[in-house]
Amino acid sequence: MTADPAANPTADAHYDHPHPRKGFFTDTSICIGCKACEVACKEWNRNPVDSDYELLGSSYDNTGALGANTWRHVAFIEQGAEQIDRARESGRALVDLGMPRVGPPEGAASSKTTSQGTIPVTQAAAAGCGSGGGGCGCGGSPSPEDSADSSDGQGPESPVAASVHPDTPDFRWLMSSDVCKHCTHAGCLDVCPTGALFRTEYGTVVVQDDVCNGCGTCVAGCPFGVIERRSDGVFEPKNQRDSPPVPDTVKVPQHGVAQKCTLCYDRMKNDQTPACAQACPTTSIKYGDHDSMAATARERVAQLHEQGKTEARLYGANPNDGVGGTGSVFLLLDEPETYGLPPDPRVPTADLPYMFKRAGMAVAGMLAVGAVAFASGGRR
Amino acid sequence: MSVSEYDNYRPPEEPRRKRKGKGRRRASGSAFRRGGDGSREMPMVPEPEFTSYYGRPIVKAPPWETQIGAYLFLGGLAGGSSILAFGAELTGRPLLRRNMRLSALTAASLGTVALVSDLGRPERFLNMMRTIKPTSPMSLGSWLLAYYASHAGFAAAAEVDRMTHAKLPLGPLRPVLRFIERPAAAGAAVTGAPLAAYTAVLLSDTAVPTWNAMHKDLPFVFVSSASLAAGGLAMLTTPVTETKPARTFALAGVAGELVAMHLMKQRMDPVVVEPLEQGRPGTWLTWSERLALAGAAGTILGGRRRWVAALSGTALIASSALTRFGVFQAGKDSVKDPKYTVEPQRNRLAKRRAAGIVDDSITTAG
Amino acid sequence: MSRFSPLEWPVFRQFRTADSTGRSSAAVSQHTRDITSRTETADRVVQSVCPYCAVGCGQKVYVKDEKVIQIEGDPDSPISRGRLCPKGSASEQLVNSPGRQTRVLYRAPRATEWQQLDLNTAVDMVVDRFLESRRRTWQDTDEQGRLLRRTMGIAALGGATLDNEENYLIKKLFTAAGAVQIENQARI
Amino acid sequence: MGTSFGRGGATQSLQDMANADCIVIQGSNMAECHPVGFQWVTEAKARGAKIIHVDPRFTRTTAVSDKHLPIRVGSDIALLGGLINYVLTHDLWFHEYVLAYTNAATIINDDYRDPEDLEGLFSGYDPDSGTYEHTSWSYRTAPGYEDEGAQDSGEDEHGDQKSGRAGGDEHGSGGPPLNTNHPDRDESLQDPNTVLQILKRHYARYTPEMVRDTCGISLEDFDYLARAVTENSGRERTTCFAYAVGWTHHTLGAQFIRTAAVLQLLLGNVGRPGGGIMALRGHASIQGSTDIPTLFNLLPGYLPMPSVDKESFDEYVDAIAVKKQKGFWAEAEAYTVSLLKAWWGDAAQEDNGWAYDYMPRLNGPHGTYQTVMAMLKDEVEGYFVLGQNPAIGSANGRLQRLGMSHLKWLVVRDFNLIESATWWKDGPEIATGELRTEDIDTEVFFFPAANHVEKAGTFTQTQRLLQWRHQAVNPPGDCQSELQFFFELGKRLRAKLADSRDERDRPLQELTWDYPLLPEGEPDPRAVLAEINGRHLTGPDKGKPLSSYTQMKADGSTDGGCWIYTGVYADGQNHAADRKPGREQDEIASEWGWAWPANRRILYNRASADPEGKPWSERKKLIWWDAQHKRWTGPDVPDFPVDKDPAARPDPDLGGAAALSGDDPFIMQADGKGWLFAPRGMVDGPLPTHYEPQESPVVNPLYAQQQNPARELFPHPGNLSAPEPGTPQAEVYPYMFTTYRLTEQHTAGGMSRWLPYLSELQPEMFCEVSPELAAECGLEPYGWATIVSPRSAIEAKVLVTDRMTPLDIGGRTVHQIGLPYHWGQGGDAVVTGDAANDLLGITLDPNVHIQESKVGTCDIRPGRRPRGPEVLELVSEYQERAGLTPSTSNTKVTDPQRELTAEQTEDGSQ
Repeated sequence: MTADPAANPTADAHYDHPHPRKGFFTDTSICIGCKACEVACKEWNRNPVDSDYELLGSSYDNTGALGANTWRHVAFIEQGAEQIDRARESGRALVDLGMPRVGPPEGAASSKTTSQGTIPVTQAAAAGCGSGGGGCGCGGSPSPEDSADSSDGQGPESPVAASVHPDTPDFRWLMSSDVCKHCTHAGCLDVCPTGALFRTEYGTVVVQDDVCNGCGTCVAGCPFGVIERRSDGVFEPKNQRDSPPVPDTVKVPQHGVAQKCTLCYDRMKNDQTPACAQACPTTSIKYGDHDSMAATARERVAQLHEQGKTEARLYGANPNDGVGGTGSVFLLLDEPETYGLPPDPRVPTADLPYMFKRAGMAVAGMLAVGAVAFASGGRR
Repeated sequence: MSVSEYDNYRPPEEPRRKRKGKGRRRASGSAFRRGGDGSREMPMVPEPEFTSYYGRPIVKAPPWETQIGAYLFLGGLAGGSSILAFGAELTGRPLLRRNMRLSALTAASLGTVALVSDLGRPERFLNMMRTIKPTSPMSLGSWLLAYYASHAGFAAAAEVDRMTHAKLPLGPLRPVLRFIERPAAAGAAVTGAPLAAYTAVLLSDTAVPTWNAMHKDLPFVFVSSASLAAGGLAMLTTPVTETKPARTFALAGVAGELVAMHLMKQRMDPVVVEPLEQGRPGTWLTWSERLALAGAAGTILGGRRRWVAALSGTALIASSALTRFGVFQAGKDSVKDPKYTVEPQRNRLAKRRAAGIVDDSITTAG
Repeated sequence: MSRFSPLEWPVFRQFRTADSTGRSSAAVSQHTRDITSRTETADRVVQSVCPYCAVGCGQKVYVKDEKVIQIEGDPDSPISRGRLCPKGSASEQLVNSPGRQTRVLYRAPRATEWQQLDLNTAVDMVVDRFLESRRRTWQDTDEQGRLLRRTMGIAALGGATLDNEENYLIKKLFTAAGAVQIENQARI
Repeated sequence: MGTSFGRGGATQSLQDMANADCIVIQGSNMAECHPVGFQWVTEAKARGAKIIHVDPRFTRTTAVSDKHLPIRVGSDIALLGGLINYVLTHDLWFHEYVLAYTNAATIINDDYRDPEDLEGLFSGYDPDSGTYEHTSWSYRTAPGYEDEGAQDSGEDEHGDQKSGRAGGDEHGSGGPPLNTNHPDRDESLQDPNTVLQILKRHYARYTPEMVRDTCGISLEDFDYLARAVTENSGRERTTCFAYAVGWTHHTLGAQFIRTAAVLQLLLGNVGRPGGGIMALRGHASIQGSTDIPTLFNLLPGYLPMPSVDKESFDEYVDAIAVKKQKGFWAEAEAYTVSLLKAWWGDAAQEDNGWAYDYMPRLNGPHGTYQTVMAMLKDEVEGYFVLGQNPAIGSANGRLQRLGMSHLKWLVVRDFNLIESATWWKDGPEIATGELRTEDIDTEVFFFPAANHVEKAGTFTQTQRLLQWRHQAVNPPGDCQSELQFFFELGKRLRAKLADSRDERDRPLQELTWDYPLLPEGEPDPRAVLAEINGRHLTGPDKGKPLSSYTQMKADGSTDGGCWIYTGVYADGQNHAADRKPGREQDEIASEWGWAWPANRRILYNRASADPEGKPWSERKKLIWWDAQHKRWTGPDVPDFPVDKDPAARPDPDLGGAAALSGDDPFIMQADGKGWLFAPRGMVDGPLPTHYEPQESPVVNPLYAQQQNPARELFPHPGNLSAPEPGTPQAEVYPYMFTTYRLTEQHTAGGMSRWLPYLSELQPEMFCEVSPELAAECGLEPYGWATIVSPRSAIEAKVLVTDRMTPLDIGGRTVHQIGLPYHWGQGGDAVVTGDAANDLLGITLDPNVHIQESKVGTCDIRPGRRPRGPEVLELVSEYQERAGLTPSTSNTKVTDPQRELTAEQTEDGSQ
């Protein structure tokens, strides 16, 4: 594991002009589940259709999971009241863990005004609204427009009490667009024997489909189950009958090769925004330099905590987690596994030296046994 | 499922579109599409204690078919055979040496063919030699296999030349072959052991829950399994007079495997051990244990009688194969249920939190 | 494969460059270095508007060798700011869709299958039927003798997916021909 | 909208929704149907606005909204009426705004009767024709002007039945004519006949409790909504309402929108940034296809199609607008002459009434559903279907397909072989045996069409914006644009009739039909747009385009295809193709595309300033009176005569724009005011009143009159309706269903079910039911269910979800089923399924003739539907059990004891 823990893994990659690391920030609190990202990604990369045209039995998600042909996947989770409370509880537990707050020092009264500049952060809110894991009594500081100034006799006499959570307390519908994480320590990249997977000058991880021989090790190497070998890569978007042949500009078979999101490496080289980030109507998918994405993420989660939504948490923004932090940072509203994400992923390469040591001992043991067997066997 | 009497009008519900390529099963567990295999469990209400996304897998099993399982076995067999071959050469057991060298080469070449055929793009198998990546067990393994196969090849070539009484049109090469025979055999023997062990690292260095959890002890299991396989093969093919060391080698292998397998299961997170004990892998592994014991017993008691040795040799070979396939399939099964991915990670996270390390979780509040 | 060009073999490059573990620049193939986005190599780009809903998202249409190769959001549009919904993003497939018809088809009375027809004869046949139906169902005046001057035998449906200019010509032609039963999706 | 404000388009641009402090999305599923437009709602939310979604279902819009109010389908007026009542009783209406800018203080004449007094009917209801005669609703004339007033209204009464009837939906751009120019007003609002007092009495019974029992909305939720809306209105803050077909697809559709208009006027939100009513149109150019209408009752620019009783040009023009009424609509004559000059050029002269006699006449509604009924009676021979899929998209799909089987010839122009082109081969009726392919005589022509990148032209978006599309590639194969097809059709028709002496062919012979051709043979759309914009025909700048509709003259010296679009080609430049990037402009972005009228982006923006011309507040500043330069200024084009002093009070008899006083922001209305009370323009009542939909399991809690008495009915064996609630047979169809769209598919599927990338996202027809209903009927999650309605039966997979909420309506639990309507049975699409619209009946809103496709009653049962003829048996078995006959629920007036009406069958026994 020679890559240094610095956020930008391209540092050791000897690129003549390394760029700042690019990445996503997916804010699932404003995702409207429209799947524009799925279609834009498929349309740009000309990925084949990945479905048997049947309802999968998972609310509005008929795509299933990320795979060789689906590099963006929108998850839909319908939750009732107790799941919401459980999520708020686990979110609050995270806050109470006294996570080292990356950014403004814990103690200082951080009256940082968020980019929107409309929500001043009071000291109480900055320290996490429920100290000591107690119920979030204050129900989140009343967001400014609740205690609206009852202007010129228009509003009723008493300013309206801050309803605890303006959100519907009894039901919510989580939507989140999942994508390759482009990890700092990428399991797939490490185990790839042919060098098909490589770290680009933007710090992203891309498969070279002209090199990959489809050995499939990377599929097992990814702790998030993102990459997959395309088993039937016949490209033309399948149609029910033997439809007229697809115009030749779109027929690119990528049979038998590992495939995953390239963070639109081709677009990125021409300073274009990746197809999914450009298409996303509510910019739930934000694209930019990784550091600014992480900063926006922290700002956003702080803002949500002030609104009493303690279930908000970041996923992948911590540089010293099991994969060294990810290129795509997520803001989730529940435990990662609810979205089908691993709760504590760890790049397998982290234990590789130990594995080689154990294997070495085994090899020595085998040779020793062989030698002993022959030494003692001399008699008969 | 539905109770209306018009149901019998349901047109035959063949899937809407036949999928070209290798049948309907897709590596990424298309079982979940049918709502499990037949059992109509309600995806609406996941089990209370741990949530998952409609029961769908979180990580993906590698798209490896049975050929890779076979390669695991053949690689170990080849490695073990080279060691026995070199030992036989040193201690003057010509028959054992010849059989072992030939079997080492056949096993290695069969293994290579199996590997290449499992590739998505077999025609690009040479790309394995593109880089030497210390972080990739398969990259190092490919180089190791290349080195081993060439050396085992030279040793075996010499053997074949000797068997055909120098009729082969080698001409000037013959002295060269004679000269390099011994170092080649030595090289094959030395790299034989790593060839058996590296496949264990290949499996463990993945995110597949069961394989990853085995990474402490799997090398010992595979090495022992290789030894007993090679010993078994020796007993099967070579007259009893020369196979004394092979028998001890095999017995050591059996002992090693039993101990290692037991220790491994102890050290793994109990949840992740389940795939090893359920379904097909479960039966295979229990049978591999029985055959190993039977083989060992046969070796100890009737080791000197030819047919008993041959019989126990086959038992040992079968046991080694079953171990490899059992471990291989257990890993692939452990991916299907997200429980095996989530719960061990939850336990690991909780342990770290309990130990006061709070800054290394992927989920953060700030 | 770059293996054969001598010094370009990634293993050598691993030792020559800082990327000793072969996980980034050393492993890059020439093909990957030449990758560029197809919108850069397009012949021309045209500003258009999405045909699906009424938000009116701006679209950029990239064309190469007289074929549409990419349709994406137009960042200049103050309404959509370069964003699109799933349908808008699928516009390129709407244009190049394999299911799209490009030939005139005709079904004779009582026939069970389509047959191909060339465009010219088809339009002539429609013109004849139009005039014939118009003559047969013409109404000059109503029962109280007030001027009607119309035909109730010809009707038209459709227009909300068409351009204003097309709607204008249709309304103008049908009204002059006396056909008043013209409707479109604004009604359903 | 047209009746209340004077124009029938959305009042704001989508970007302006970001300025709203509270957004109520009702009758729309904006995040799914207008996702990219929804970014501005997300922007508003980021700035702290409160988003409230009122919808029977919890949809993807609700997922990112602050509050969800589950409502019973079809009871929107009860909720909005409740809000009006809340605003009036708590005295939260915006006093200065309402007094100055609306007709709140106007006095209505004495013989007006309210439904409160007449058990659900307004005065002036004629039971025989089932329509209202609206003289009893008109303003009382101010003292001293009685004579002038009486003469006017008298002449107007003659034969007004048609103008009253057809007057409903013609107010896209120009309010209806008034009977007097000097309405009597009582600024102190004490007179019981002032509009505000009538409003208070009318909505007195719309209490929160009534809302709870009618809509199923709890008191706390109602209180939350009421507080949110009222606190975010007034000087400093504005609330915006957004609606779509969730409101228009009802028998009370137009009245739903009217209620919202009344509420927004009372709260003073109209014409101000972040306020108004956002009409979210469905298709790319629905607004365009009503501005330049391929509609039976309109000419371009919302001029009414001549009806049979307007025998001369002068009669026609007088019916549109009285010369002396205020506002720009008074110039209707200039607009009509310019249109006729554009169509018939020199043949249109003063002497022949500007070729008015070339125009065909209407003698009643000839909408698409009347046409289908005519088809079933073999009265229609030819049918053009242009980019529409009626077999799936229109209500009562079965009647649509059966109707088409009666045609002699059918022309379908589309990209793919949609179900409307292949029903004769693989439609549901072939499967059930009702039609046999060999017996169908219809000749079908399928012409492949060019799509949006293969032809140039303009779309008019939901915010009245014309955007030009450039042509990227030439259409492949035989594909043609409609422009080229119809130009060619017209050329050949004219060639065939060139030497005809017959009088009926003169209009075609003398039509101006020569447009310059592009190299590929297509007429140049720019020339057509220039004709729409209009030109000077005489005088110094002959041939030069007009730059504003004020330049149109009634003396035949100008021509113009559509007066509201005049200005798109101002000074010869195609402003629809203006493409100044949004980044380089202010938020109004007036140099991107061109918005009618006169590139105004926020309509009635004069109301964003107080009567003296000062902005109501710094935060909501838009247009203000610049005293030194004596002009109205601001980022947007003022929707007001630019140089009219706010204090100006000219004599109303001057007529036209000159008569507008300084505080009349609604320049298209006959009195320049926003109409809380609509004396004209609505055929089913001056004030919105709650009636139950055509099919409802619930008795109308307010009045004995169950449904809208003026709704248009189509009694036909194929169009039966469910029994009246309260009768035992009503339990045969106990559940309500509503239809809607999904983001991934497009309306009837013509442009989405042929695309694998979209079909893969939503592959199968499904219905959404609540767990309680699933338990009650034994439905299996993701299993199959059959849904039976009085018209037909379809099957769908079942999505059991908490997003559907059973509602407690007056002690009875009402279950609602959600049905997306994108799928259809046909042989050519990537994904097929049953069409939800087959379940729908045809009952129309009287004002705009739109069918009620958002609500109906049905039964649901597990398992797939029977195949072949058995499905007809299932449907007829249900119909017998419910005792349905063509007259069930099809009598307009429900309650017999009306002193006005003659004989009626006794109550409820239908």
